[in-house]
Amino acid sequence: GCGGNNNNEASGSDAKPSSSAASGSTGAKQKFAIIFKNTGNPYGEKEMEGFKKAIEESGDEAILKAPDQPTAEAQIQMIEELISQKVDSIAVVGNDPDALQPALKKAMNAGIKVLSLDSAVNADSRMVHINQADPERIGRTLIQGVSEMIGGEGEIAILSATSQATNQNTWIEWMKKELEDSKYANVKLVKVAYGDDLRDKSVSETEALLKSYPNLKGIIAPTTVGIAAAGKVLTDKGLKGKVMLTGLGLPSEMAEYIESGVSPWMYLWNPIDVGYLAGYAAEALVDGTITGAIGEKFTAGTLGEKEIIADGDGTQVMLGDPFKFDSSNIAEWKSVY
Amino acid sequence: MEPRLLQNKRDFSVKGFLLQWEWMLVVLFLAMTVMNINLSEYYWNFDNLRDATMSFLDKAFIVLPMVFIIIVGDIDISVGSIVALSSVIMADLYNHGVPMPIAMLICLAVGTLCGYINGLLVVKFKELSAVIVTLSTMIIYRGIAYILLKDQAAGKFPDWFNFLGWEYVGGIPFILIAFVVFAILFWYLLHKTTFGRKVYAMGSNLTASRFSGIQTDRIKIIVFTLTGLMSAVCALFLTSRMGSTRPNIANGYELDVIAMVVLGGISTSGGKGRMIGAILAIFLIGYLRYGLGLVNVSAQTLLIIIGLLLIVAVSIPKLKLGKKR
Amino acid sequence: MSEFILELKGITKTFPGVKALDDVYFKLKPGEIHALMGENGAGKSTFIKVITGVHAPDEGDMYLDGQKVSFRNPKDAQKAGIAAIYQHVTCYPDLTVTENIFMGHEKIAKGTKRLLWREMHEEAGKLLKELGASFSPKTLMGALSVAEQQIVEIAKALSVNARIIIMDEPTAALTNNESEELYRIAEKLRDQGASIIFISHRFEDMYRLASKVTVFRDSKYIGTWGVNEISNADLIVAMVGREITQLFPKKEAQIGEELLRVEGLGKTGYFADVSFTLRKGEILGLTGLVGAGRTEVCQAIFGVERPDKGKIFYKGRELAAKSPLHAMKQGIGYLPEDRQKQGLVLSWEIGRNITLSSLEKMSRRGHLNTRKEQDLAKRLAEKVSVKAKSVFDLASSLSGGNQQKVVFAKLLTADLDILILDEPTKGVDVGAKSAIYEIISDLACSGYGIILVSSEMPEIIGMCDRVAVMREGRITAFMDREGITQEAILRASMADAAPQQDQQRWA
Amino acid sequence: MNNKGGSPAPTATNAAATAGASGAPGPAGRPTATPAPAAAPKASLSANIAKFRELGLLAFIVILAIGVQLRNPSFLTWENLNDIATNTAILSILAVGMMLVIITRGIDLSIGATLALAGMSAALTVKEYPGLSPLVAVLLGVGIGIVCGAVLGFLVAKINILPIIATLGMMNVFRGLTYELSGGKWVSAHQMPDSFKAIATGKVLGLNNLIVIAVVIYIVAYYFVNHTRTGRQIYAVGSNPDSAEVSGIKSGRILWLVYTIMGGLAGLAGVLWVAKFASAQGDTASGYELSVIAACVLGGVSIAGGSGKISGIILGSVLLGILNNALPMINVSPFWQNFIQGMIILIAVLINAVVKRGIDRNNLMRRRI
Ligand SMILES: Nc1ncnc2c1ncn2[C@@H]1O[C@H](COP(=O)(O)OP(=O)(O)OP(=O)(O)O)[C@@H](O)[C@H]1O
Ligand SMILES: Nc1ncnc2c1ncn2[C@@H]1O[C@H](COP(=O)(O)OP(=O)(O)OP(=O)(O)O)[C@@H](O)[C@H]1O
Ligand SMILES: [Mg+2]
Ligand SMILES: [Mg+2]
Repeated sequence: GCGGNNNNEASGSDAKPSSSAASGSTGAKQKFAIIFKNTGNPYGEKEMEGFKKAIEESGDEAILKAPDQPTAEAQIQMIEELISQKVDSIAVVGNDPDALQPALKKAMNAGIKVLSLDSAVNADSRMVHINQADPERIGRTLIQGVSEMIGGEGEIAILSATSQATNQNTWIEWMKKELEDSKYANVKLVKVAYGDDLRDKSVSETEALLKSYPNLKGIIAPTTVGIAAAGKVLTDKGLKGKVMLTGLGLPSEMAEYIESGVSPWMYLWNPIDVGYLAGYAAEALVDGTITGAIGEKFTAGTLGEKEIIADGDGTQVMLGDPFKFDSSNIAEWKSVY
Repeated sequence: MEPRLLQNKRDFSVKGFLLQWEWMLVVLFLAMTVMNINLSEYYWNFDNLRDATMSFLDKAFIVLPMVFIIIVGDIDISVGSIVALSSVIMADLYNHGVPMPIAMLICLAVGTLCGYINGLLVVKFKELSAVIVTLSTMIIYRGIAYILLKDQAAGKFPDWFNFLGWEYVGGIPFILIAFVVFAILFWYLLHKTTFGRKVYAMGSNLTASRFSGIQTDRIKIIVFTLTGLMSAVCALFLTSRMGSTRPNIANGYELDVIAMVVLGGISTSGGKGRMIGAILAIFLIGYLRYGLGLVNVSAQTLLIIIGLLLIVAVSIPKLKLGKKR
Repeated sequence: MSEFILELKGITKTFPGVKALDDVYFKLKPGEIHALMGENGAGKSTFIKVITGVHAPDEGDMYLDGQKVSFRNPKDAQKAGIAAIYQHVTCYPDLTVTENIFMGHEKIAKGTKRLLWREMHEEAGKLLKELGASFSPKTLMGALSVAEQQIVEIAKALSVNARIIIMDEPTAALTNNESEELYRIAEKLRDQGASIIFISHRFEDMYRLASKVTVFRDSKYIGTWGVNEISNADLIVAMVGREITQLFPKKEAQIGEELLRVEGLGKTGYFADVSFTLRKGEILGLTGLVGAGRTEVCQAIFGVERPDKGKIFYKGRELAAKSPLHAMKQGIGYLPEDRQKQGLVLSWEIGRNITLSSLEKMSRRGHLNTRKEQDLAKRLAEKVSVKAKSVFDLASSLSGGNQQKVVFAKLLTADLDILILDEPTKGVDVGAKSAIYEIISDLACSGYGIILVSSEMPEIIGMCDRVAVMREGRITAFMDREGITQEAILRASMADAAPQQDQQRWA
Repeated sequence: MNNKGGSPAPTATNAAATAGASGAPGPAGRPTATPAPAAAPKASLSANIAKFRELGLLAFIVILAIGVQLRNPSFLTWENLNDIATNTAILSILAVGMMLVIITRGIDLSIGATLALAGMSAALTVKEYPGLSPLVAVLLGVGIGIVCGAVLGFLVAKINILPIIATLGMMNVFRGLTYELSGGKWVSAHQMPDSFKAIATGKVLGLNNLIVIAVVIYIVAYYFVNHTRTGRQIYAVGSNPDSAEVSGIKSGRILWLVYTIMGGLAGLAGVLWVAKFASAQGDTASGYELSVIAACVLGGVSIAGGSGKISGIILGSVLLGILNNALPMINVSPFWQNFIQGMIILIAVLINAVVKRGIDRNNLMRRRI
């Protein structure tokens, strides 16, 4: 069996001097870790910021980690490090839904509460998932949005992240489902392109879309790098108003193009809130308030009471609907995240 | 002409012995250990040290044959892609009903084949350097992995497959035992056999080796093939640790592997270096990362530290031995 | 103004473990050609490098025109008007001949600092023409043969208009008529007032050119004589420290059955229609001008390159060596012409070099027995009298001649019947030369068949039982021992003898 | 072998001086004539091969372009060609520096990181001081690149660390510094003044600034490597470092210079990149060094050092640029793109090698024996 549980005597004593603000059930600060996909990503920074806020509101210690490359291998290594440190909980934004399973199971066997947020790991490797928004709602809303922008008819294309990205792929599935509705009879999805979340590749792909489909009316880019790169191309080529752009993106990256009208509006949730909710869910798991079972409830600080609901084989907590950013509110958000 | 007698003994100089690269790695290793013990109370703990090896030893399997390739004066930057391709094919076959043991054998075969192709291209097209050849096969092999698996992950392996990456034999991680066995084999091959001697000769002077009756082409092909095989071994362990696979696994492994080889004192211009150095480097980097990870040093700081370590370690001996005209 | 343009006093230079120069003196007058001689490893090349600032001496002073100088790097020496041709060709294979010649002193436009390519090509062409070279200055250096590269090196030294020109074995890779061009030029330079230091193992060179000769032995200064004041025998004694009675110890070997028969061998662009036989105990000379294709023929037999046409019969069986290993297993050995690039791993110990081609013999199922290896290496190194402290010395620390002995020792590890020796004495001193000739003779007596490739007439005449002369890829003449004369060989190697035009072949 | 029938041979007295133990000073016989007039078959031979190398690549590019054009008629349009050129400009600028580095037998794996660091610094600066002239931002980026390059040059030239190790190590350091500098944040389009973004969108004579900058760099580089002493010394150092030492070339300085130029170009590329995409991230251009090396290698720059031509790397960059542009345009499945790209690179270099062999052979056939 796994050897993670052999040294229990160390877990109670905390060698570092605990601060005066110490609270929590054991009297010592408990340790809550979050692992994001990779470092240097402002979206992730905001999520970790929200997580840290929630943990510190409870008087505990937050450990923020992110590997330099967005790989599952690196996250496994970090999980091992956290198990060695005997943290109380690990929240992870998975780079792969399945690949972390053995490592996360080892953590759970060692008594660590495990949850995922934003990008889910599979149901077996977590106790609960914090979902930023319902994938179905996201997919359907994006199609509704683009359809409205192009007046209900014309060719559209999707510019995604990598062909492997789980979140994006789920959303794209739902987009396709929504398109089956007869009211989109005149809306035609001509291509799903992948920009790999690289600026240069996203730009080439956008340019190729524009040239291969001269009648293209709209682009949906459900990823920050993609939507910003597409915004840049449309701006530079003077296609504002001719090709519509929407999708999911950070307000700060997209402010320029929303203010200029290249993208009339787009959606996103608040990553700070995602992290914040995950922080409270982790606290609740460690406290024993919840176990991750359907129907349990906990109070998530300023977000109020949240309930655990079903999600396929597993369970999840839903943050809410994606937020719509347009020229009326972008100025206020662009400096926040 | 009367025969002049030659001395039988090698000149032994204490200074020369102590100035060996490997000692420097040992010193660095000790310094790193002391530092880590001071940094984190969790570091000096048998279970932790033992489990840490499980997460950094997968690449180490590729370091072993890469030592040969670099001593021969070539380089292989396609290893990460070979890991991905062999792992993806194994998972794909298993998901299509091929029994796992057979899928694993095929994984090894695929890696071996990829390595063989690299070797063949390098040998048949001498006007191209190994960098170019493996740069293109790097893209191609991973490309095939993408074609096979598209955006899917493949996995749900039988439970016993976990054994490779996660289980212990007599309290020692299986991966560590496997690594030690391979390390001894490769050490022996490099330092105690004619094959190893020929590899050094080729790295020092390829033409002279050929004129001395060494089948240089054959040896190059063998060395590349071995690297492919060991990449597949890495694929087995890595896939076991991840429990599933995707076309993008082991991305960037080539640079990590080469960094370890080079830190181990193996010169990229060929002909110089020892296996023990590379092995020390594996553990040095592995435990350094782990120790700093225990105190949650940020990824960017870790990058800087590892980068500087590489530079500083390589500079120290150069600074000491000023060149004499 | 001093009587001497260059004077060195008490120069000492130590390398780790080797005292390469020990209290050495040297004086050079303006307009003098001064030969510097000595056995392999006597320190000649090192001495040159001290003069040109490549090495810094540990002790001793250097005076130029009576002024004490010390060069920190080769550039300083160049500025002071000293040009050198180093023993081991130091060229840029990827650059053109012109660039090689003008590297370091390019012609540049006054204002813009632009390189004046046309002028440089023209001048390089002129220099090459003067040296009798037939390649264009725009050729890439790497495409030239060693001999041609040597000519470029000479052109390079000429192009700087130096007051002191140092030539370290410039003729080692040259044939007689190329050497002759060099003599002519050296004399012209001398007449124009330049001083020349000339290192060579060929007495011919010294007698032909020099007025003074300085001898080093075992890193020490032995003496300086006028060339006409010292007898040949005394000079050899000065160099070797003992008398050498016979330079060509040709022994009569029992000539036995046929070992090798080559029929109509051809390789596109290199050689064609090469046929000869070699018998047990026989020494077959293969001579000709540079680029005649001798090396290519030898390498084709040894399996380095595949011939396109023709057959090779070894002891009556047809044999097409697939690789050097294959050839060696059959019993054919080859001593390459470029010992540094093809013969040795310079960064290795002597011992490992010697055993490199016969590792299988010292191993069981791949496991190398290092004791056995060292014993064999030591025995063979002693047999060919390598001058070193132990078999653990690095090959790179040996002088040219001693390196050649190590390559020779390598050949002796294997069980061979046929030895192909490609310029075995190139750049080897008299002492070592005679030792090598002795080895060759002994090997012939013990039943080896030997192909001796050489450009040196005396060597060919003194050693061979039969001679084949090659010109432009074809064998133009065979001579038996009785019929070998310099004139005959020269006639057969020169182009104008036979009317080639008619039988022009597209091999 | 080049003796034309008429050239008179030296008389036999040339070799009259006998040598060896019995040798005595012989009479000096002068050759009656210089043999063989300098003919130039070898020069034209090797020159032709070198030229053909580029022609082969050019032919490959043309065939590829025609193939793509048949699949998608909008490929060979002015707009698309302009896009290709714009998108390839940064790559080709970097290729110039990389070529110089490779010629000296080095390699620079750190350029992606240098590019990111310089780009991020420039972006942060214009974010703080939006009024700043874009020229200052460019200079800042170039300056930072030069510093990075100079550090590398120091490690390689003065401390003698192998380039692959020095740049591998510093790649990590530069990348880490970029993250530290930005605190994990990006600089977004709305934080950059229009004047800054105009660096990459502005036009001169109808051509995008990036193209113009690349062309200027190519002209300067061509002059530098072919017509200046320092430029040729770069080749000399790469071709044979030992001889370079002996002929008094300060190889250390040349190496230092080469890495500094590479750094400066990477810095420039960083600013251009950030301006072009209107966003600066910590992981900008991560792994881009491989594309740049591929461009050089495709263009015939020899990893063994000493050789490489400006015309070659232009073609190499163009080939990569076309691939990046064309594969999405001919509707290749994204899953096949990697494979096809790798195959085309491999086939291009293999064909090049085979063609060169054929030419070599052909030339041998024509030699008279
Ligand atoms: N760089 C070096 N390091 C160590 N030893 C050296 C070095 N260069 C030369 N030597 C040693 O110095 C001695 C003199 O060598 P040098 O090359 O000057 O001899 P030489 O007279 O030119 O011989 P040859 O005629 O064979 O060229 C030799 O014993 C040689 O091994
Ligand atoms: N590096 C090279 N590239 C192209 N051709 C070459 C090269 N070296 C030699 N050749 C040509 O090959 C032919 C045979 O050369 P080879 O070196 O075999 O002659 P050789 O008689 O052995 O001369 P040497 O006296 O220099 O040893 C000549 O025509 C020569 O010009
Ligand atoms: Mg010498
Ligand atoms: Mg030859």
